[in-house]
Amino acid sequence: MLKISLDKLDKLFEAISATKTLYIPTDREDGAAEYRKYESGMKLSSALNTVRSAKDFFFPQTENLVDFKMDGKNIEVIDVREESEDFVIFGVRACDARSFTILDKVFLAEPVDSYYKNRRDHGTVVAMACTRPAETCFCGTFGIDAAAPEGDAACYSDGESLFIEAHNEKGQQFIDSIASLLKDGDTSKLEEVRAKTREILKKLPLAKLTTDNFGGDKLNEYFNSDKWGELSESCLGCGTCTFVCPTCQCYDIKDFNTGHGIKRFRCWDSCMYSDFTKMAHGNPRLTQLERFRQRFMHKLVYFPANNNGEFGCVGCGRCLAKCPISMNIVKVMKALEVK
Amino acid sequence: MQVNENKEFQPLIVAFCCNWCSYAGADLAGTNRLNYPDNIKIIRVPCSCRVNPMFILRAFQRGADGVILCGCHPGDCHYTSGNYFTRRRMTLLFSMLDFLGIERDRTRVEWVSAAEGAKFAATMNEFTEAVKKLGPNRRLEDLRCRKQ
Amino acid sequence: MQEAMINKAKQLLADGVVDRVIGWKRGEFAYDITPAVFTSAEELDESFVYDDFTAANVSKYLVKESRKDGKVLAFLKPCDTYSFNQLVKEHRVVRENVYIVGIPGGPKLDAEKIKAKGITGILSVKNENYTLKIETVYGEESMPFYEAVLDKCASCKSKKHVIYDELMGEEGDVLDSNRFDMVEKLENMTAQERYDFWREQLSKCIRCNACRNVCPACTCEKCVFDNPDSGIENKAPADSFEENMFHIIRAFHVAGRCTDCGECSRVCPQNIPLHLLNRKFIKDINAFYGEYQAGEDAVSRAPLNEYKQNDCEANIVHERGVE
Amino acid sequence: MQRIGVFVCHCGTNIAATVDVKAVAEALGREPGVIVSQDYQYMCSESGQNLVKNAIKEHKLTGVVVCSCSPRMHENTFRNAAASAGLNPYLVEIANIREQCSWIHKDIASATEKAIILGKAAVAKVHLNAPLTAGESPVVKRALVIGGGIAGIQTALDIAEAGFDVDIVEKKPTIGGKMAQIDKTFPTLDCAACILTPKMVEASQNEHITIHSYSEVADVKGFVGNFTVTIKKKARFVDETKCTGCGLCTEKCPMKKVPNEFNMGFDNRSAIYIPFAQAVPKVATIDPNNCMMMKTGKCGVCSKVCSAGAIDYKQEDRLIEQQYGAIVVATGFEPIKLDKYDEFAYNQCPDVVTSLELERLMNAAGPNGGTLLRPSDKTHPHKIVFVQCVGSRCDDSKGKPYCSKICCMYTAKHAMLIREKYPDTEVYVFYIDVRTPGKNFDEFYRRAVEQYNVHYIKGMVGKVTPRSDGKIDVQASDLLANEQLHIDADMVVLAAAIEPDKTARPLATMLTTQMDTNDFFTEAHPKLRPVESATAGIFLSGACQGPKDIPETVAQASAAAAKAIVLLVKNSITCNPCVAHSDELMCNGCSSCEKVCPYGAITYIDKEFKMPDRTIAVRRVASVNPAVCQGCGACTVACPSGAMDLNGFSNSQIIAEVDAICK
Amino acid sequence: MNNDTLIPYIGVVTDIRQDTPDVKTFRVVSPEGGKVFEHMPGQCAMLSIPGVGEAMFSITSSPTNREFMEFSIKKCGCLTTWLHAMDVGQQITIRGPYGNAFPVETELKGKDLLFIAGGIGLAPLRSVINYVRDNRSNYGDVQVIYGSRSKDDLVDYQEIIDEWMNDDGIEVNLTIDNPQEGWDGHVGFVPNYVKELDPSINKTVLICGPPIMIKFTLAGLKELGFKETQVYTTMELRMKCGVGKCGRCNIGNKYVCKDGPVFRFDQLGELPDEY
Repeated sequence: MLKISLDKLDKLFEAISATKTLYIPTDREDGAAEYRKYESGMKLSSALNTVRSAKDFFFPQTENLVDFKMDGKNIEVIDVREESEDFVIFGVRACDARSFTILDKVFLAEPVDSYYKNRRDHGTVVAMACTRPAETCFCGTFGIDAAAPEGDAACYSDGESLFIEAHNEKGQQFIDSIASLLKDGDTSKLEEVRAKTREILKKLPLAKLTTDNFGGDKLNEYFNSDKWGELSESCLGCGTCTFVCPTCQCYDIKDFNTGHGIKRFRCWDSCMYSDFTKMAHGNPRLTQLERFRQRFMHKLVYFPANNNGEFGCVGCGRCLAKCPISMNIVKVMKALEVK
Repeated sequence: MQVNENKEFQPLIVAFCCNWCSYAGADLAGTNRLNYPDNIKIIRVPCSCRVNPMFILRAFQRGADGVILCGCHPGDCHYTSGNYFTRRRMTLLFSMLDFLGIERDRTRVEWVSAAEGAKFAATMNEFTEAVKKLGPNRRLEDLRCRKQ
Repeated sequence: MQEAMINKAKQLLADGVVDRVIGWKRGEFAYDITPAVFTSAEELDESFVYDDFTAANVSKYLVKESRKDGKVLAFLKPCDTYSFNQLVKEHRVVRENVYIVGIPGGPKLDAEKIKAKGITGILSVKNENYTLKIETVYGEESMPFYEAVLDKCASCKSKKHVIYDELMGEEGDVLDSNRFDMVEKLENMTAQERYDFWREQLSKCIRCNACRNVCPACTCEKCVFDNPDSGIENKAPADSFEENMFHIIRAFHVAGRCTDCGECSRVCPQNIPLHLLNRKFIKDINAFYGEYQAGEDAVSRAPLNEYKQNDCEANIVHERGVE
Repeated sequence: MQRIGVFVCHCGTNIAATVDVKAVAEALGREPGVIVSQDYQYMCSESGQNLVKNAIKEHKLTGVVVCSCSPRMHENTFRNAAASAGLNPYLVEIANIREQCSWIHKDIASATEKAIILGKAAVAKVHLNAPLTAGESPVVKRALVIGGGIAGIQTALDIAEAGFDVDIVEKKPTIGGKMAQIDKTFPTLDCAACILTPKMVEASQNEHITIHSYSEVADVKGFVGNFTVTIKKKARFVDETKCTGCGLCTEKCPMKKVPNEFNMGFDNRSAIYIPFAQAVPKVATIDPNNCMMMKTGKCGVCSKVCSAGAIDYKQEDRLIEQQYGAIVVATGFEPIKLDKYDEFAYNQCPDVVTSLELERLMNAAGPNGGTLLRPSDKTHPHKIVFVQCVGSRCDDSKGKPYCSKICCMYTAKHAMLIREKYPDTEVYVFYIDVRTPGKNFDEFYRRAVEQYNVHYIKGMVGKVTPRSDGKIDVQASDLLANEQLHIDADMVVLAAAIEPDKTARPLATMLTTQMDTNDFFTEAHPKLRPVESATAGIFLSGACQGPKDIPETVAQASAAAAKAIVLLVKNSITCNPCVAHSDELMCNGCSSCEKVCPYGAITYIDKEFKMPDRTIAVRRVASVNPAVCQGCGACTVACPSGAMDLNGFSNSQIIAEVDAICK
Repeated sequence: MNNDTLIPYIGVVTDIRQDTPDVKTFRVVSPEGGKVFEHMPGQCAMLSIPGVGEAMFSITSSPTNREFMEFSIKKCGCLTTWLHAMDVGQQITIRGPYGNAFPVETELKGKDLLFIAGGIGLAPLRSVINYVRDNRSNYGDVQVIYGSRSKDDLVDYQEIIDEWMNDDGIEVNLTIDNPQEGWDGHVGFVPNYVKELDPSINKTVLICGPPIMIKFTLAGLKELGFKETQVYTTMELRMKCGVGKCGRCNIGNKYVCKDGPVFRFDQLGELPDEY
């Protein structure tokens, strides 16, 4: 496999950012990691993962869809879409790398979402294998190998060098673009590291969590479960879980009057919000129980029902870490599960 | 935005005036032909206490460069106590804006009675100058609203 | 303490004094504790927990719980009693439907602070003489207890319970806290520095509304930010809405009502020090209108709902501090 | 979507000279929802109003914006026009492009641009206007007159004559006010007491009039048609109902060294006293600060001599509460204190007196029985210097910026009376201008100069210095002759400026009426509504509104009475519909709004609600009494949830205006 | 870049018809003339006034109409109030068509059809009825049962009496809730009227109206011997973004924007009761 010494990461980043916009996870002042546009001197975060997921790159929290100009009785529609610039997201963890395939199933299905596709076409995902998974990780539950992430290309560290391999043509192009910095390397130590990582993954507290008892066929069984009341009673109805989630993709479309035109924008919505399903005629989900249920039913039942059994969760553990009241999909799965 | 011959920065200033004192004061300034800059755009409210901090933030969001709130002199409120509440609310709001690093001269409270047409005009002249010195409001504006 | 509380709860349930108990429920890990309602001794035995991580302020749940039939037992820490008292003052809870047992408070721990030390894969956390022994999948780690204390507890304002039906343990005092230190530090910066500080902080906001939804002062039937008729409804972080409107208005809405419980900063997934905004208001109110602690009692007038004829003028802001 | 009509007024050239009204009409015509946009010479004229009315009918308008003068001027005109065309009057908004645009700007381009923006704000607002219906509130058929001087008396008499009950509250033990202290009146030189006292008696005998003398207004609540006033009846330690006014007590009272206020302290009265012979009510009052019984508990003479048993040393201040439909303020004036005028030696020399003091010195009921004597040595003065404008027309902080209006005339009167009675006395009058606009005024002044040879000298007195020989050295300049003068005067009379009574300001606060910077009450309109305050139901009578002579005061008093009567004849009045209202579904019941309401218009009710989560809950919600609410909006900001909003000035309306201005 | 369905077209309102006191029918064409896009009966379009709102409405004109589209819209919210106040010549934005259609070319072909509508519920069915009228030979008997609160609340009353009732192949049964002067037709609620009329159970039913009407009519139909597999309805009120991606229109695992809005009652029966 091709590799580059870890102490030459700066050079690598400089080389990538010379031709494309590069985003890397970096540590903020408060210690948390977030993706930032690479600038010289920026250091790759040592944290396991970023607070916000990488979905923003393809499905930003808010984006302008179209502009309108109003003049008397006339309306002018202004297409504000622009071809996205090429960019590279470096250091995406296995869970987030998988999340893109889940988002693809929604946004690239007919009718294709051109806003999403535009960015997806121009973005290269360079994933990074995990070596120190946390107690909140449960990507394995969804068949993800944290030591072998997906993405257009993937990187692995053996503590000394960073190994890079392509998964597809886009990944190969990426590697070609930095080929001068890379050389062939011996992967024996890397394999050791990966084996060790996999050992740790097995020892994680959530390692035994499975999706065996979930799926599209469990619709009525789980929908009508009597556990929802207890599970949702302390839910604050905030959007933290949905906003840090790499696979939550619900959105709302709104108009903003700038005073000299209308901007129609799309923004993330959260099924936890009381106005999520509100319509002129009423709201079919009036209680937090129903809203709470929607989120987990969506990930564990509805999504697999429509997507050949694939679940709408990647086990990144963000909601476990960030929920203000520590309610999360793991607790829900354990409470709900009927074997 | 206004275009002046010498292209001097022309701030947009929203003035909230209470119906009983300051709006009447502004009318008196008009009746007496006391000039003040056309940067000032007055919104009539029944009492200064009707002015919600969110109106002020909204004005800044929409590109106002200064907001001034005028009411009856303390003790003279048509509704007895409205301006006393205004005073507390605005003191705290302005202090908070200052805390957030917003230029403190962009906001002001001034007490102008119905008889003080001259004070109204003078205040508006002075405030406009103060805001002009600060330049455009960049810290509280919503970029989407910026005029192309 | 946990044992005593469980016993107290069981006894009050058995005696028919209360019908439900609101407390905290054990999670998957040492730290992921969820507020929960317990209705039986079995449930209490099974999962009731009170330890170094039970930081959540349960008083806001009483807005809803106290309106249900029957009486609910609430275990309130000193800081929680301030929140509850404020809710009583604003008629948001039905006082007679709540049986309050005052319990000793923190300092409580912040799992994020442990993780920030690079400690990961946490399996258990034990406090041994104010040293945390942390068992992880990568081996055992340790760190001083006080380095993992929640910010809100590190600047605790009071160990006193301002409202309760019954008290467990010793009554504490109002503390001479250092809680305004950071506000003061910011006040002494230049306007540009303050602006840069807050831009950096507030631009992290993802408008998840956790701060609002956890806040015991934010109990509006419908929040202005969710109400299309309010004129300032907004859902997503759009341009600088959070920096310029949301957090300012939110802080203003709780000004004079905020009990400084610190929940907003605790739950913020982006670690924005939101409590500083509230504390700024508290500090200003103290300076301009006399010392006032929201929640201290259930009768006094909120500073923004009263006035004195000789209050300072708003231009005091222009005249003091650093430009 | 609304169907809005825009009407741009030229106001002759008042607007059209600085604002391109056609451009304004055209620009506003392109605003969303605007169906018709027109300009017209005088929109407030009948044909202008017809233009509006016809457009409302023809285009089925749902909103009207008039770009014209201040809404304080013609808002009602256009609202009424809209109403007569079948459009709810509250669907009319005014853009003030005269007072706040054309009159203050010179540049046509920028004034036009501003006018367009103001118009857009009004259009944006009217989009959100809701039709409002004014409620009705009953009128209490009783009036309160605050102040018992000639103004108050005249107002009370007129209101009583119309058949309504009216109460006079007078802070002194007797009504009569300043006029009672005046000797003669100009320009007729008839005796003031002779024309005033019959009116005082008439007031006391009128069955519709109740006089609360020695009383003050302690609190005012409520609103037009329904004020609740608390009157503090100060303890006079004499039972008014028993006292016959025989005066025996005042004769027997051992404490006789109290300076007599009525005679400006030139003589003394007893501790129990009746201010003057014709006082109304003619009832004795004990001055507790000087009464031996009150101070030491030893005396009790008055009680012993009073055959009516009217003395009550234990009497306490009493609060009475009364409902009124209308309130007339007639608090009058007082001369300013001259402490700051050391140059006139007022405090140093007893022979330097004010004009009001001179009235008493010359009055038959005065200290010297009508003989003018110097206060210092009771000798006859042979040379008297009058100084005009003492504290009037001042540009410094010592005095008042305004002209006190009456001084020129009363000084001419004084000069004339002195010359008439004491032809050997030389009289000098130093003046800046002599102002004599009024019927027979200038003739009167000319008589003083020509017939009575009063020395009128244009110029100011620089310094007044009492000399050891009893004479007073007056240094002055004669501006016409351009020379410095020294006059050895026996007396100097200062025409002190007059200012509103000191009780007026706290009263204005209670009444929620406005005052100007000089503490004169501000009328609702300086020309068209001169006797009404801006606060509905509060009327202004006499010098509390500005300096006035007696005939003007009486004229205004009757005018105020007429306005009050217009209110009192109605059984109910239409309430202002721009009141607060609470959206019960959003209300938290937190009581914030109630705390800031100055009128106590907000109460709380427990009400059952179907909650959004399908449950039924009993919630405490705010409820606004629209008859009591005055629409200030304090509650709307105190309300954290935005449940409380204000009709006519709703959150969304104001935000729409902000947005329109800022776009 | 390809056209995105979220970017709307411009439509011009060329005719506004006041159907009932609170329902107006708007005729919409593209600025160049002609229809903005083609559709099938039962499909919907997202209409919007930028800055006011965006909402989904069923297209009430038949695809066989080659010149324009029509929308019958009841005044109930912010956007509809705006639409009701506008004048002819106003431009609006329009995107679509969205959702599935009534299976007029497949399952319904050759069948006897029974249309049951209440109030504004006629709007989505009108498209189908006129489509069927224009392709009359493809279908068997056609019966329409339509009821409303009063005569004045019958949408498209003029078209019903002028065209449908004069059409030999259609049986039209009208009813109003309460007796009214000038009405000599049937009086009574739709569910009862359906039972009274006792339609042949061979018919395929298309029903649309207020939820309460649907509930009782469905029960009545079952009593008469109809099966759930014979009854279709439309749930366009639950549609949100129109493209099945925003995640808010689902009933269980079905997305109304994509899998609906037309459902057969047996399909709805499998879904959780969340609508």
